[in-house]
Amino acid sequence: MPKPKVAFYWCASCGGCEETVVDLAEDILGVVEKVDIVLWPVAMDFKYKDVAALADGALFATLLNGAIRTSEQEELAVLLRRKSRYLIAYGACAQLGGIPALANQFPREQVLRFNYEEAPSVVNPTRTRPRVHFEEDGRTPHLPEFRHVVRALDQVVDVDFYIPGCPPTPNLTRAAFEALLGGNLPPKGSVLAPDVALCEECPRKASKPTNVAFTEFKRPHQGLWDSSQCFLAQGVVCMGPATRSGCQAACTCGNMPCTGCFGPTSRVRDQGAKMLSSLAANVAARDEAGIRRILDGLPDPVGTFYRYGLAKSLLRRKVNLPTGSNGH
Amino acid sequence: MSQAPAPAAAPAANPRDWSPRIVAFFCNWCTYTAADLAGVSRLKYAPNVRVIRLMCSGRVDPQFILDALARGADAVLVGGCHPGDCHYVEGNYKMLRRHQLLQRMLTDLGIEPERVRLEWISAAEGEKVKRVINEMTEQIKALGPLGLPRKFAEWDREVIALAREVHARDAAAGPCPAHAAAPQPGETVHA
Amino acid sequence: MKYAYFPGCSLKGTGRAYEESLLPVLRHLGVEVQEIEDWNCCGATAYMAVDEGKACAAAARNLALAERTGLQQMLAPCSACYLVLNKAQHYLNEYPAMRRVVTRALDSLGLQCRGDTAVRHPLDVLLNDVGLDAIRQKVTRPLTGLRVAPYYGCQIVRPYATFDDQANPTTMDRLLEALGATVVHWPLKTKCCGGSLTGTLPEAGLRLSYILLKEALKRGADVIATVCPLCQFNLDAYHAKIAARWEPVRIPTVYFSQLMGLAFGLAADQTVLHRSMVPLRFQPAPVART
Amino acid sequence: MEIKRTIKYEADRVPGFGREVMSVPGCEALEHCIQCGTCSGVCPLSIYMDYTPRQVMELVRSDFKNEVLRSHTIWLCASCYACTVECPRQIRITDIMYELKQRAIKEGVYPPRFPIPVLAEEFTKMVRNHGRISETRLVTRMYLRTHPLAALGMAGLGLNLMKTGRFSLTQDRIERHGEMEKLMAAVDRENGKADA
Amino acid sequence: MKAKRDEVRIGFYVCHCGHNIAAMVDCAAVARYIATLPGVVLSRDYKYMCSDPGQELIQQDIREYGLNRVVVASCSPLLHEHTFRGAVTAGGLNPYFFHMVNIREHDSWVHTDRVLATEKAKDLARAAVERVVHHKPLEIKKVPIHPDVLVVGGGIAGIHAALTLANAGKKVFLVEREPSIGGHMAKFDKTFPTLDCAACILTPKMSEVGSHPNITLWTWSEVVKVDGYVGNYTVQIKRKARYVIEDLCTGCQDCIAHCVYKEPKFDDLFNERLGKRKPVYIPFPQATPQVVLIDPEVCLNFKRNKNPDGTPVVSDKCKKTCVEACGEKRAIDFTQKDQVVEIKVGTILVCTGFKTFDARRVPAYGYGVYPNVYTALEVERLVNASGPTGGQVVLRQGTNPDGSPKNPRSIGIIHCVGSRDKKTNLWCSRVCCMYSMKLAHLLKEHTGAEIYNFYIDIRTPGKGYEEFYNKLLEEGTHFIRGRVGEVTDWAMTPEEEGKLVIRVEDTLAGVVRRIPVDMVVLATGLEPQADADAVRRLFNMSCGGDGWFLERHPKLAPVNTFTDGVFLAGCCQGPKDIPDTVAQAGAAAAEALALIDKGYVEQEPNTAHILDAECSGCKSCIPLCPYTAILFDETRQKAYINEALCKGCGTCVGSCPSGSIVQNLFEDAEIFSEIAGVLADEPVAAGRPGNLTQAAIP
Repeated sequence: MPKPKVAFYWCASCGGCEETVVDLAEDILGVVEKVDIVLWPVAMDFKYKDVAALADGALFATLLNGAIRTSEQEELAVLLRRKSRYLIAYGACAQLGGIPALANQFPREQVLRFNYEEAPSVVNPTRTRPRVHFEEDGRTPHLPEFRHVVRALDQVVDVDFYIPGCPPTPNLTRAAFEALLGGNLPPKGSVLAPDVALCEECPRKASKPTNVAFTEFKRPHQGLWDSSQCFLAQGVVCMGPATRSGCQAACTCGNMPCTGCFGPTSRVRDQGAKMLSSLAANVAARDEAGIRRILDGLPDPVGTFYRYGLAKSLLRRKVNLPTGSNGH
Repeated sequence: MSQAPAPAAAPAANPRDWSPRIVAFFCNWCTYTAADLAGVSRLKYAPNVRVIRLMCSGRVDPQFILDALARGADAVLVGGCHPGDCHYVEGNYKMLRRHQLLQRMLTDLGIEPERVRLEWISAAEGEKVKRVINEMTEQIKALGPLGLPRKFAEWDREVIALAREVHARDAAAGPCPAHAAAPQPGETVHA
Repeated sequence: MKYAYFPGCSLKGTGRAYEESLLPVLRHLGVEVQEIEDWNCCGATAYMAVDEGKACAAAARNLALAERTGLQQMLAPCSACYLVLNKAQHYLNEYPAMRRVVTRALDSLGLQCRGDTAVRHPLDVLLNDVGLDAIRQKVTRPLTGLRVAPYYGCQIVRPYATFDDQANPTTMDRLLEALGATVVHWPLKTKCCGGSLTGTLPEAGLRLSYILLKEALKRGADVIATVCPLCQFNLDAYHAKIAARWEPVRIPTVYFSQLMGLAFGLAADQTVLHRSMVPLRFQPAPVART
Repeated sequence: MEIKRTIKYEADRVPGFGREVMSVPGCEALEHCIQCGTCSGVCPLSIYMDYTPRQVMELVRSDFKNEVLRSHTIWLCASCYACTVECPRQIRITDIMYELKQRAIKEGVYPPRFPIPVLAEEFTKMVRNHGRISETRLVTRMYLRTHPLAALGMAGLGLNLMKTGRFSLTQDRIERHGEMEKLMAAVDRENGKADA
Repeated sequence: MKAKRDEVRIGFYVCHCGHNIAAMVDCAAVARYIATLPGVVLSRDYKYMCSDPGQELIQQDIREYGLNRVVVASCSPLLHEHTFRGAVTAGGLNPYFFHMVNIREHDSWVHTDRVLATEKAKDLARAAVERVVHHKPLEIKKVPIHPDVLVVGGGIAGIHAALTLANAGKKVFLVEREPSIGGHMAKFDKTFPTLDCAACILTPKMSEVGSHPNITLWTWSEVVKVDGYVGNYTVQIKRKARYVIEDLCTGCQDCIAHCVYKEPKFDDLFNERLGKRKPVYIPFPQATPQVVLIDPEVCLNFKRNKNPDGTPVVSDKCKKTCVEACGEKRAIDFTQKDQVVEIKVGTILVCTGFKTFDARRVPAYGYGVYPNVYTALEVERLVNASGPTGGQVVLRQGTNPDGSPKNPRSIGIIHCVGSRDKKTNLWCSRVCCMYSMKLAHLLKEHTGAEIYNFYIDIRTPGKGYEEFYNKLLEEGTHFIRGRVGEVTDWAMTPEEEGKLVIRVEDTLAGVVRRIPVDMVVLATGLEPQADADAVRRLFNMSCGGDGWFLERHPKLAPVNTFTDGVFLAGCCQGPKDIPDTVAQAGAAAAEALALIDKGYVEQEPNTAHILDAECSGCKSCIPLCPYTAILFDETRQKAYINEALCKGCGTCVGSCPSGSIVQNLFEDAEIFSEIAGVLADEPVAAGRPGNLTQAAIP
C-alpha cells in the first residue's frame, strides 16, 4: 500500500517553521518512513507542475507555513488546497498572519519604498522596483503581484487544521502527525493545541498574587526581571493570559514575557481586544489623568496586542489604508 | 446566523441617503433607564442608534465594540453611570480605562476617536441621552461612513480576482472536488 | 502692576474729575496705567438701543486695541464702559454668529480681537490687586468723622457680578473704612440714579436721584461716594431742579477716588473737589504715623 | 365720560413677532416667562410705564407688536438690569428692551420729538463720525431737535458746568478718522444689508 | 450554530400598545419582516400584548406551534419583562427562553419619521431573534429575606412606616440622627387644611414608637455603612455620645433644672434659634425618647479644645450639679464615646426627609438683614403654645406703645421663596401655598393683623384644600398675585416710616404697589437634605437632577429604588404634604412586608460562572470583582465564583483574557449575535469579519 503523500510549503515566512520540522530530529525519520514527501522547496527539488499534475485530493496533507502576501502565494495556496485532503496552516503566520501581518499597519507603497529605496542597506540609485510585467530582451516575463493586504491562510482558502506557534514546537508537530496518521482527528477547523491559556503551564503562575493592579507598565528591555515571579506582577505586559498554551511556556522559561504567538483560545474572537480589556480594567488609577499616565507605558498597543494576530483581528488592518482596486 | 435577508432599504445602498448606524451599549441601571425616561418624556432624537442592554458598562468587552464596527456600525456609544454612582460600585471605572486604551489603539488603526464614545448618563438624564445621540449622529454624519464590511470586500477583491481566474482555469482543466471550494461563510476557526 | 487704561468719553468731559483724581491715586499706589491709543466710545447703552451688533463692534475695537498693548488687564473706570465692554466680551464668546460678524468687521481695520482681556473696575483692582493693607499704608489724613454713603449704582454689579456681591456689594464700603471714614449703611447703594432719563424724562429721572439724595441725608450721610460719571452728574448737577420739584436735598456727591486722594493727603489739584457743584467742605487732619 | 374699546382681535396681532424677538441673542429665555411680575416689582421706573415690564413680555410673546413698539415702557427702561438679575426664569429683560427699542427706531414708531430715540440717533451719528462723544454737544443737539425752548431751561446747568470747568463744546474725536465709519459699514455688510 | 437554528422554533410578537407604538411604527410590516427570518415559525402583531388576552395568546401559541423561544417587541423590559416571562412560564417554557425588544421608549416615543422608526424596530427585533437562539434555560435564584427591617429617619414618614411594620409583627430598627424622633412635623403648630394640632396627632404615634416591643429606637444615631444585598443587608450604625446613659435616664429633667447655668443661654435649634436652652437639655417636651443629652460644645465639664480625633476632652472643671441632681440613677456619663453597632436586616426604608430653603439665598427679601423678616418655620414655633414665646406673636424688633415687645399689626407672607426659580430651585415645593394660608389664618387668629399673601399661583390640589383657600378669602386675608420684587426699609411716605416695605406688582390689577408691613414671613420651599448625595451612595440609590432620591418608576414603582430591598417614603423622594407622606410610608411598609412574608426574593439568574476546564488561573479577574465573589482555589490553581455573592455586573466576563467566564443571560454568543442582528442588513455582513468575503466567488 502506497504511503500517504505529504507536502510542506512556505509563503511569507522566516523559515523558522521549516526549522521545527527539522527539529523533529530523529523523529523526522519516523515521519519520513510513514509518508512520501512530494513537495518541500526548502529541502528538496520538485516542480510545481509535478504537483499540478496530481489528481485533486491526491495529497494526504499539506503543511503550509507563512502568511499570504503575493499572488504567487495565493495561487499555490489555491493549488495545494485542491490537491490536499488536509490543508494545515502551520505556524503563527499561516494561522494568524504573524509578524508579516504587522505590515497591515502601513500602505503597500511605504513598504516597497522602504525596502527598495530607503532601507540603510539598500543601494538602488535607479530606484528600480519589481514590476509585475516588464520587457526584457524581447521576452515579457511577469513577477508575482505584491498585495496591499497581508492575509492568514484561511483568508484565502479553506483550512482544515491549525498548528500554532512561532514556530510550532516539535511536540505539537509530532502530535499533529500522529493524530493525522492515526486518523483520530478533532473537528475540522480546530487548532491542534490545548484550548487553555498559557498561564496554565507557566512555572511562574503560582507567584502571581490575586490583587495585581497596574500602577505602571514596563517593557521587557526596561529592567532586569525576577525570573521566578509572574511578569504581570512585575508590571511587564505578558500575553500569556490571552494566549493558547502548548509551548511549555518556552518564553517565560527563558525569562521573556509571552508575546502571544499561539493566538487566542477558541472562545475569543480578538486576542488583542481581550488582553487590552483585562490589562486596562486592572489599571489602578481612577481619574482620567492618572489612567492616561499609566497607559503611557504602552506606547504601541497594536504591536503589543497584535504582534502575531493583526491579520485575523476583527479589524484586520489599519482601516484607512489604500487598496488596489484589483489584482492582476 | 449572518445570512439575514436585507430589509427594503439597505441604508448603504445609496450614498446620498446614507445616515450613520450607531450601536450603543447602555448599562441597565443608569443609561438604559435614562433612555426610557427620554421616551416617557417624549423627547425626540435621531433614529440612528440601536441600543443593546447590558447590566453594567463594565460588561462591555472591547470585542463587542470592534465586532460592531467590523459588521458595519459607523460608531459605537457606550453609556454608564457617573463615576461613583455605578450600581456595581466601580464597573464604570473599568470601562473608562478600557475606553482610554482602546482609543489609543483605534487611532493607530485609523479609526477616529469620535467613533467610539463613552458617556456617563444617570437615570435622571433623559435630556442628556437626547443631546448625546443627536450630537454624535451629527459628528458621525460629518465624518462620513466607516463602512468596514465594504472595505473588507474591497480589500479582498484583489484575491477574489485571482481566485476566479484560477477557478476558471481549473474548470477548463477538469472537475474540482467539492471541499476544495472556498470556505463557506460562518464556519471558521472561531466557530 | 500695569493696566491698559480705557478712560471713555465722560472721563474726558463732564466726568473729568474722576480721571483727574483716580490717576494720581493709582500712581501714588504704584499702579501703572497705559492709555489705550486711539480708543473710541465704548458703544454705551444709547448705542445698544440702536444696534447691538454695532455697539459690540465699537466695543470690540477697544478690546482689540487693548490686546495690542500686550497687557492682559484693562481698566475701565466708567460704569457704563465697564459694563458695555464686559457685555461685548460675553456676547462675543456666547454667540458665534455675532463673533463672526465682529471679527470680519475688525479685519477691515486690520484688527483682531481674541476677547481674552480682563475688563476690570478700579474698585476691583484696588481691593484685589493692590489690597486694603497697601492702601491703609498710604493714609496720612484719615477721613475720621466723615460719614459717607457708598453708592455703587447699577452697572458695575449688574448683570455681571464679577468682583462683588450683586445684591449687597461691599468693596467700596471696605475701601472707605480703610480710609478712616464712617460708612452709612443704606438699602439704595445699587439702585438706579435715573441714568440718561434725567436729561430726557426729567420727572422720571430726577425722581430717582431725589430718592437717593433724600435717603442719604436721612441716614445722616455727609457725602455720597460714587464710581460712575453719570451717577455723579445726576446726583450733583440737578439740585436746583429737584428742589423746585420736591424739596432741597443738598448733599455733595464725589468720586471715591477723590476721597482716597483726600486721605492720602494729595494736593487739591489732584483731589479736584472744586469740580463738584455741591462742594464737599471737609479737611481731614494729618496724623503722625509711627 | 369718554369710553374706549380695549378688546383685541386676532387681526391686531403680528404673528411670528414673538418668535422673531425670542430668536435674537439674549432674548431666548422669554419663552419661560411665568408672568410673576418680579421685573415690574424691582423696576424703578415701572411706576411711569403704560405697560409694566411683565405686560410687555406677555405682549411680545403673544405677538402684539404694535402695542409693544408704541409703548413708553421700552423708552423708560434705564437699563439698570435689576429685572434681569432678579427674574426667576433668568430672562434678560433689559436686553429684550434694547431689542424692542431697536425695532421701534428702525420702524420709526415713537412719539414725535420724543427725546430718547433722538438722543440715541445723535449719539450713534456722533460715534460714527467722530468715534467719541462730547456730552455737552450731544445734549445740546438733542434739545435743539426736540424742545429748543427747554434748552434755555438748561442754561443754569450749563453755567454751573462752566464754573466747575466741565463744559466744553469742542468735538473730541479719534485720530484714525473714518475707522468707525468703516467698521460700521463692515458690520452692515456682514449683516447683509450694505445699503443701510 | 446552523444545527441549533433548526431546533429553535421562535414565536415573535409585536405590540401596538394602542397607538403608542402603532402610530410611529408599522407593526404589521415588522411582523411580516420578522416572519421571513430563519427559525421564526410564528410572527404576529397585536393591540395590547401585556393584556390578559395578549399573554393568553403567547401561551396558546407555545402549545399549538410548539414554540421554544419567544420574542416580544413592545415597551421597556424594565416595565414588562417580568409579565411576559410569566406568560412564557405559564405556557410551559423556561422563562429565560424569552427576550424583549423595546420599541416604545426607545423608538416610537422618541422618533418622528415613521419609515425610519419602523426600520429601527425591525433591526432591534431581528437582533432579539438572533439572540434568543442562544438562550439557555435557567434556574430562578431564590434568596431568603431576613425578616428585620431598618427604617432610616424618624419623621412622620419613618414613624408611620415603623409602626405599620412593627404592628405586623416585624422587628424594626428606627434610626434618627436628631436626639428625638418627630422630624419637621413636631415643629408645626397646626396642620392644614383641618387645622388639628400637629402635636396632638403626632405625639401619640411617637410614644407608641418609643414603647413598641418590636421597635428598637436609636436616636442621635446615623447609618455609616451598608453592605450586602436584598434580604441580607449588614448595616453599621454610629450611636453618637449623649453623655447620658439612655437606659438609666428617666427623663425627670432634674439635671436640667440644677445645671450650673441658671438661665438657658444657648441657641435652641428645635425652636429655630428663637429660644434658648442649657448645655444639658431635652429638645422639646414631647421628645421621644424622653432622654436628656449634653452638648459638649458648651458644657463646662468639657474642654473647648478637642482630641486629635475630634472627640471632646473632659475637663472636670464643672461642679457637676447635674450629676448630683441625677443622684442614684447615675445616668450621666461624661466618658461616653460614639460607638458603632452592626445589625442585619432584609429590607431598608429610607425616610430621610428634607431641609427648608435657606432664605438668605434670596437677598432681596432681607432675611438676616431685617430682624422682622421671618421664615415660615420660625413662625410655626412663634404661634406654637409650647414655643419660645408661649404662642405670643412678638417681633424681634420694635415695641408697642406700652413698651412691651411689638405685636405685628400688618403681615406680608411671601410665597415661593426659593421655589420656581431657576437661580435657586426650579420645582414647586407643593406645600407652601397651603402652609402659607394656614399661617395666615393662625397669625390673624393670634394678632388680628392685616395679612397679605403674595403668590405667583395658588396651588390647592388636595382634599379640602380649595375649600380652605375659600375660607381664607372669607376671613379677609389679602391675596396679591405677584412675586415680590424686594423687601426694604426705606420710606417714601409717612405711613411707610419704620416699617418694612414690600414692593410688588399686583399683576391682576396691573399696577406696582408699595405695601408697608410690620412683619414679613418667607414661605421657604423644600430642598433635598444637605447630605442627600452621601446618603444616596450609602444605600446605592439614584438622585434626580434636582437632588431628590429617584424612585424606580414614577407610577409603577413609586416607593421602590433601583436597589432591590431599599424603599423610599416621604420628602426625601420629593416635596409632599403630610397626607401624601403618610400614604407613601404605608405603601413602602407594605412593599417591605410583601417581600418579608414571601420569605425570599427571586433574583435574575444573571450571575457569572467560570468554565473550570478552560480557566488558566491567570487571576486577572479576581481584583475586578467589587464583591470579592471571585476566589482562587489554590489546590486546583483555578478561579471560581461564589454565585451567592455575584450580582451579575459581568465586569469579570468582559475582562477574562481567555474568554473562560460566562454570564447567564449575557453570554458572549448572545451579545455577538445581537450585534450581528442590529447590523445584519449591512450588504456584505455575510462574510464573517476577518474572513475572506465569499460573495464574489462562483
